[in-house]
Amino acid sequence: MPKKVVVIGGGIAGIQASLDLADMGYEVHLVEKTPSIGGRMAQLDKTFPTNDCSMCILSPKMIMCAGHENVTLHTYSEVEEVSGQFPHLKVKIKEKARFVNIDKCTGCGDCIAKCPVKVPDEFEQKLSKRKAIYLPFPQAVPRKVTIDGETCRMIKSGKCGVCKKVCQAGAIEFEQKDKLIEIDASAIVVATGFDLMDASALPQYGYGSCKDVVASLQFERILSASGPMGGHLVRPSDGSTPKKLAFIQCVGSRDEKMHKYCSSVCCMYATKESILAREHVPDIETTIFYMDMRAVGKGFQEFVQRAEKNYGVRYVRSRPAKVQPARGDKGVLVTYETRGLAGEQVSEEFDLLVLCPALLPSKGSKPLAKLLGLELDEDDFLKAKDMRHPVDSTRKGILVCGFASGPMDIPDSVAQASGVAARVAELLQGGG
Amino acid sequence: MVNDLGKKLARLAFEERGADFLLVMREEHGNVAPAMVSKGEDVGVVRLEVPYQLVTILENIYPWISKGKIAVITRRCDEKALAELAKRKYVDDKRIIKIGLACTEEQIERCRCEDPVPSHVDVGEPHAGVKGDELSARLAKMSQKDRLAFWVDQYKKCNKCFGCTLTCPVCFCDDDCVLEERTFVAEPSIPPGLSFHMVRSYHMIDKCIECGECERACPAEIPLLTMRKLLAKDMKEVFKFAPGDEKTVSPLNTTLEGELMEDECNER
Amino acid sequence: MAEFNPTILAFCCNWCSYAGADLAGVGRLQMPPNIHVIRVMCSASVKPEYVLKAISGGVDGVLVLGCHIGDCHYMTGNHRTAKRMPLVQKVLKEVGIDERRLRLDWVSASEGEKFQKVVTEFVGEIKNLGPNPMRGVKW
Amino acid sequence: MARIGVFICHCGHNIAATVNVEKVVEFAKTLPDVVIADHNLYSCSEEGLGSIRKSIEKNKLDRIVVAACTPRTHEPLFRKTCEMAGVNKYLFEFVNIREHCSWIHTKEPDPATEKAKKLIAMGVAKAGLLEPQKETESSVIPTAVVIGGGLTGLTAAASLVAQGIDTHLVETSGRLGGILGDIEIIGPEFSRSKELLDQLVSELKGSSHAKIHLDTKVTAVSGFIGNFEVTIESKGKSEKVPAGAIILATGAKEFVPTGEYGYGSIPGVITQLEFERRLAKGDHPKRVAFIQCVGSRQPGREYCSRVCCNASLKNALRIVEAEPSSRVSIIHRDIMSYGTASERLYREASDKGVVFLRYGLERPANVTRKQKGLVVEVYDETIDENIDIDADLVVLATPMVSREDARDVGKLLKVPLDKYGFFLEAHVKLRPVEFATDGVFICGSARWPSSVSECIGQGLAAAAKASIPIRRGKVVVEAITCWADTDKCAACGSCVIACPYEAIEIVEDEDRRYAKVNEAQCKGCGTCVASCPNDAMQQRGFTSRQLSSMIDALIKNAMEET
Repeated sequence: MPKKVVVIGGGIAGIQASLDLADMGYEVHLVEKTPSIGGRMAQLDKTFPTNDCSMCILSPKMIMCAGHENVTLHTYSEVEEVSGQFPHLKVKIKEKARFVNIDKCTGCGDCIAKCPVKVPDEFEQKLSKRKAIYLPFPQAVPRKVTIDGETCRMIKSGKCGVCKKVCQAGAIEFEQKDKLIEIDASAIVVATGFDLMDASALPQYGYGSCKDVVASLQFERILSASGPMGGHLVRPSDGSTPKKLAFIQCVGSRDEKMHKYCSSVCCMYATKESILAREHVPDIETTIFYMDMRAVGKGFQEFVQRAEKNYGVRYVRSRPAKVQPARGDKGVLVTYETRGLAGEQVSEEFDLLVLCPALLPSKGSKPLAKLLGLELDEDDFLKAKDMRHPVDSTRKGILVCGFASGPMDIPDSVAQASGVAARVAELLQGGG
Repeated sequence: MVNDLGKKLARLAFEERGADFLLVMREEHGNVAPAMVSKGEDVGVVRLEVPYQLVTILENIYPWISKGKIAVITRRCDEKALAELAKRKYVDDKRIIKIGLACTEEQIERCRCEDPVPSHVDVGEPHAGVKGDELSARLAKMSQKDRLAFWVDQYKKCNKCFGCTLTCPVCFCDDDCVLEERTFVAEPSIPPGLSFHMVRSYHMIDKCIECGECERACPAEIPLLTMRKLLAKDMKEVFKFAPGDEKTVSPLNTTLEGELMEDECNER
Repeated sequence: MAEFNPTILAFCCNWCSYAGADLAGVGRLQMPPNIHVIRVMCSASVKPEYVLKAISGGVDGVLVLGCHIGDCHYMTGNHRTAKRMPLVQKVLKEVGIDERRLRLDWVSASEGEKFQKVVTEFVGEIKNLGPNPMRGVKW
Repeated sequence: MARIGVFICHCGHNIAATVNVEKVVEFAKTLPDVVIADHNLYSCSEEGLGSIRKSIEKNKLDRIVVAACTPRTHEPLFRKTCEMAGVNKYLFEFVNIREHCSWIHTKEPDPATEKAKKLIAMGVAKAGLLEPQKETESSVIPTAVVIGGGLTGLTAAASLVAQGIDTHLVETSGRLGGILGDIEIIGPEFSRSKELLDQLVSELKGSSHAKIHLDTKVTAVSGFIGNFEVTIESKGKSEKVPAGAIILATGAKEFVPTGEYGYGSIPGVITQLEFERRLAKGDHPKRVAFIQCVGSRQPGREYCSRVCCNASLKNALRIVEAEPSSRVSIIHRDIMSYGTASERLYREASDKGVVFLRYGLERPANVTRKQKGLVVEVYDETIDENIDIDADLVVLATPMVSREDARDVGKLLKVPLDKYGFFLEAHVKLRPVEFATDGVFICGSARWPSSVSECIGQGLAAAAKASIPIRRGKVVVEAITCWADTDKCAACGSCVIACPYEAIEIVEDEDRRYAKVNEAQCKGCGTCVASCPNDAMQQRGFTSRQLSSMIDALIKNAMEET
């Protein structure tokens, strides 16, 4: 009878931890709050510094994870309650009603085509709309649709039910209720990842007030071949192709008033997105406003140099003071200070501005920490037990990996995820 | 009895270059045939006017000669063939002693050979190579349609005797050639159809050293050498590669960056 | 006579191009129905012999699709493909078959549109070239 | 002769609305060796799978073709169904008529139907030639070898033994701890490295599973995942260690300046590591200037070594905290205090009066010796001015560089290095601690300069990866591997060069030479197959006969149609 491990969070860290634990022979229950695993990485177009296509390398892992004999996916689910102590933890998981029988659903999408309700698409960072019954993204795992009860007419008002009519598999079950299941777990892995800070918290940067100011993850979707713009780099205000592009780094991070820490990955993804922008629009001119260019990983410095030399990216060390609409509601005017004591204020116009906001521990992680009885560090990331145990939480038998434990890029998250698997094995072997 | 040429070769091979064996063409009862000798007095009446590819013989007998240095009469194309064989570890060039033979003008003509002079001439008068191949020029002028018509007519004459593969010095899987099977060769079996010839063309593209043996061996007189020359030209254009130099690796064995696929671990 | 309706063979690598083709399907991206996909693990496993056999058998065009250089699931597999196919084109050219009947291209798992574009272009090109002349040849 | 069953899926109307399934079924019945062709509304539904299973049993089918959606998601499902019905799962062939047909030709039902027919004809042709496969299994020696006794290697070894796995730790020097042994205090938490190292060493020494080899180096490695033989040599004595997995944790070393800023000529100009040793001895100079990026982020050594800024920040703080009146400056190009804790160090340092000056590659600082001590002249970009700094000590933060023995180790294990001599992982994003060669793993600063917690994390990660084959006790390889037909092989070696995984070698039999594939190493890419001039190389499930038969089927059906 294999020991059970509950992994919370179905992003790349959670997927990797699950795969390694499953390969080690543990029975893994992977809990993901959205309808599909994949997490943030699924939203990325390419990955730095190799510009590998993100989905190309992630999708096989997702499929492997779902298909693994030792992995049970609980998507669209959340951990409700945890009782007991290591190695006898009782984990209550709420499988939210998706009003679809996923054993019957074939993911054919007929229902989606017919659904009359359109709502902003979270996966596409609200740049486009999805239906009330939806597949979060084409490569979703499991490839099963979900009805979002908040917006579905039938659920809300009992009027509609088109999806049920068109579904030949008979998979639609409006009467479905949330389901509670309990798992006797020996250990728990937390990999809840990150959310972007809402940049409108800093009005001076014009997010929300200027149409042509987007957050970096939105820009990532704009660049993506499978994104809302069909892989065409256009700006929101008028759908025209931007010729002058700017990035502002450290929006709300490395900031005494907001978030003090450095999000670790923004310098690199901004550089990547500038390179990709050039590949979309050969004559685009990109400027990156930054504080320190933190290119500390393998091939990162070379990547930045390549951006500068071969892709005409201009790096300006300055923290812009303010952003306002340029002409009417099109384009933006960025005001920043030039270098040196005698540095004066200059204003420069750009067609499109990308903000790189602080990356925060995901919204869910604080309540989860409370529920699990875990300490947070002063930046609200899950605190590590001590120097010797960087992937142990402050509570025995509960491990942490990926961005939930602090800002880090994909390879560091993956390494930590595997590291967590080792720690679980040590603990369950009776080790300290 | 040993003729003067035989004596000269014997001296070169055994006395001056310390060979243990000498591979030559010699005359016996009115026939000229390859022979392998280990002593000067056995050399016999050597005849080199027969344009036979001794390297092909060498390739076949090499596995049976476990040690000793072998002297072989090498034309320029033999040298190249040896290089290609050495690359694939079929022969150990340290065990081969080359006795350079310059081709006659008439032989050069027949092969439309651009590069006929061996690195070191021991026998024969060196003659300059000839530029270009008349048929290639004619084909170049033809329309695509006529070119196809031409080759289809030629290939229709093929009766699949495999002379081209058997006499080829760099065609090394001759015991059991894939072209003898149906896998890539369309019905009907004789003539074997276009894929037969295109597949062989592809197999030869990074090996052929333009010796012309295939063409001479072809009873149907298909201008096989011309096709080889055309593709050799293409190979040069696309990858700046010409077979026959032991140092340069076939582009088919390298990555786009050009380094060997095996990376550093090729001390195998 | 009826409009020429080419028969086209496509080799797609399992990790990128086949996935890209799937994505095109999921996106309901419409394209001409002339393409017939054979799935291989890597574009580097496509033997030039397949291409030559198909063309001499009368197939009007062959498409070889792999991961972008750098994305290959097997590190440098697609480098090999990139080296082989140009030579196969030469073999075709020299016997008098238009080398454009073979096309090598890269399609990633997220490039459904690219797959559609490549297929549509290629079918168009083959239509312009007309039927494979080998169709008529009797041996 | 094969008995093929063809099952065509409507996928609701996803396929059926475009492709005339009934017609296709009738066509499929006419194909060679097909004994039954049938259709389901949803082949992947419980009842769909059930009917396929029944049909297999009833009609004694030995080859199964399903024409439906994409194998990338549904193949495992149908393969399982075949196995349940007693048919080897490799006798199943998938034909994609949804993503690759009905969905992309919605407006052309007739051509789509014709295309579906051809695709199925191709699938049936291949299916007829499919052969049952056994997934190759090889045993695994339940022992691991960890090369390198620094922090990372110790962590990996400690984890393995804690998991109950016999582990050999091989260290070339006479002491454990590596570079960390020279460092007293670890940032950003200011914990004592000795405590950390002592804890790790005691964990190891306390375990019956651990065997520590000091003053020992690896001289040879043979074999493959599960069955390595590692030859280690100590004081002339050599020993062969059989192992299932190998972890590489050989670390890196500090770059020793070649005269930069007067290093070696001007006393008082020292490296970070030399400074660490002084601090460890308890000497706390009052006026210290740190110069960052000495020998890194410059032509020839472009990379940022990741840890140096944090080291300087940590030591700067140690000085000002020991003596608030101390004057410390950090002369840098960018402060690389990524993440939370390091950025906190940066803030604290500035709050506590550490002066930060920014120089550019084109205008480096200059160090001279005056009677009152050292003077550093530096042009500060931020305020656009030249500044002179008096100092008792100038600390050069130099990058971590690869050890001189890295390339030899790489050759022994047949694993690649990057241009700087750091080891190259299998995939920079998703396989950070693995090599392309199965069973060999990489972690710590041998891969890339890493902080203490990163070293520990990676050491654990490598331990997890290494433990997996050992726990399973066997290595199973999906049967898409390649093999050489020894009768046809002419040993030309093209495949040996082509294989990205070093899985093929030319072996010598008494009278002949031929290629041999080590299936435990083969990943089934088939690169060798296409490189073989004589069709001797074959890939399971993708043999040249199978694929050629698909081409024949296409030609046959297409040419008849026109």
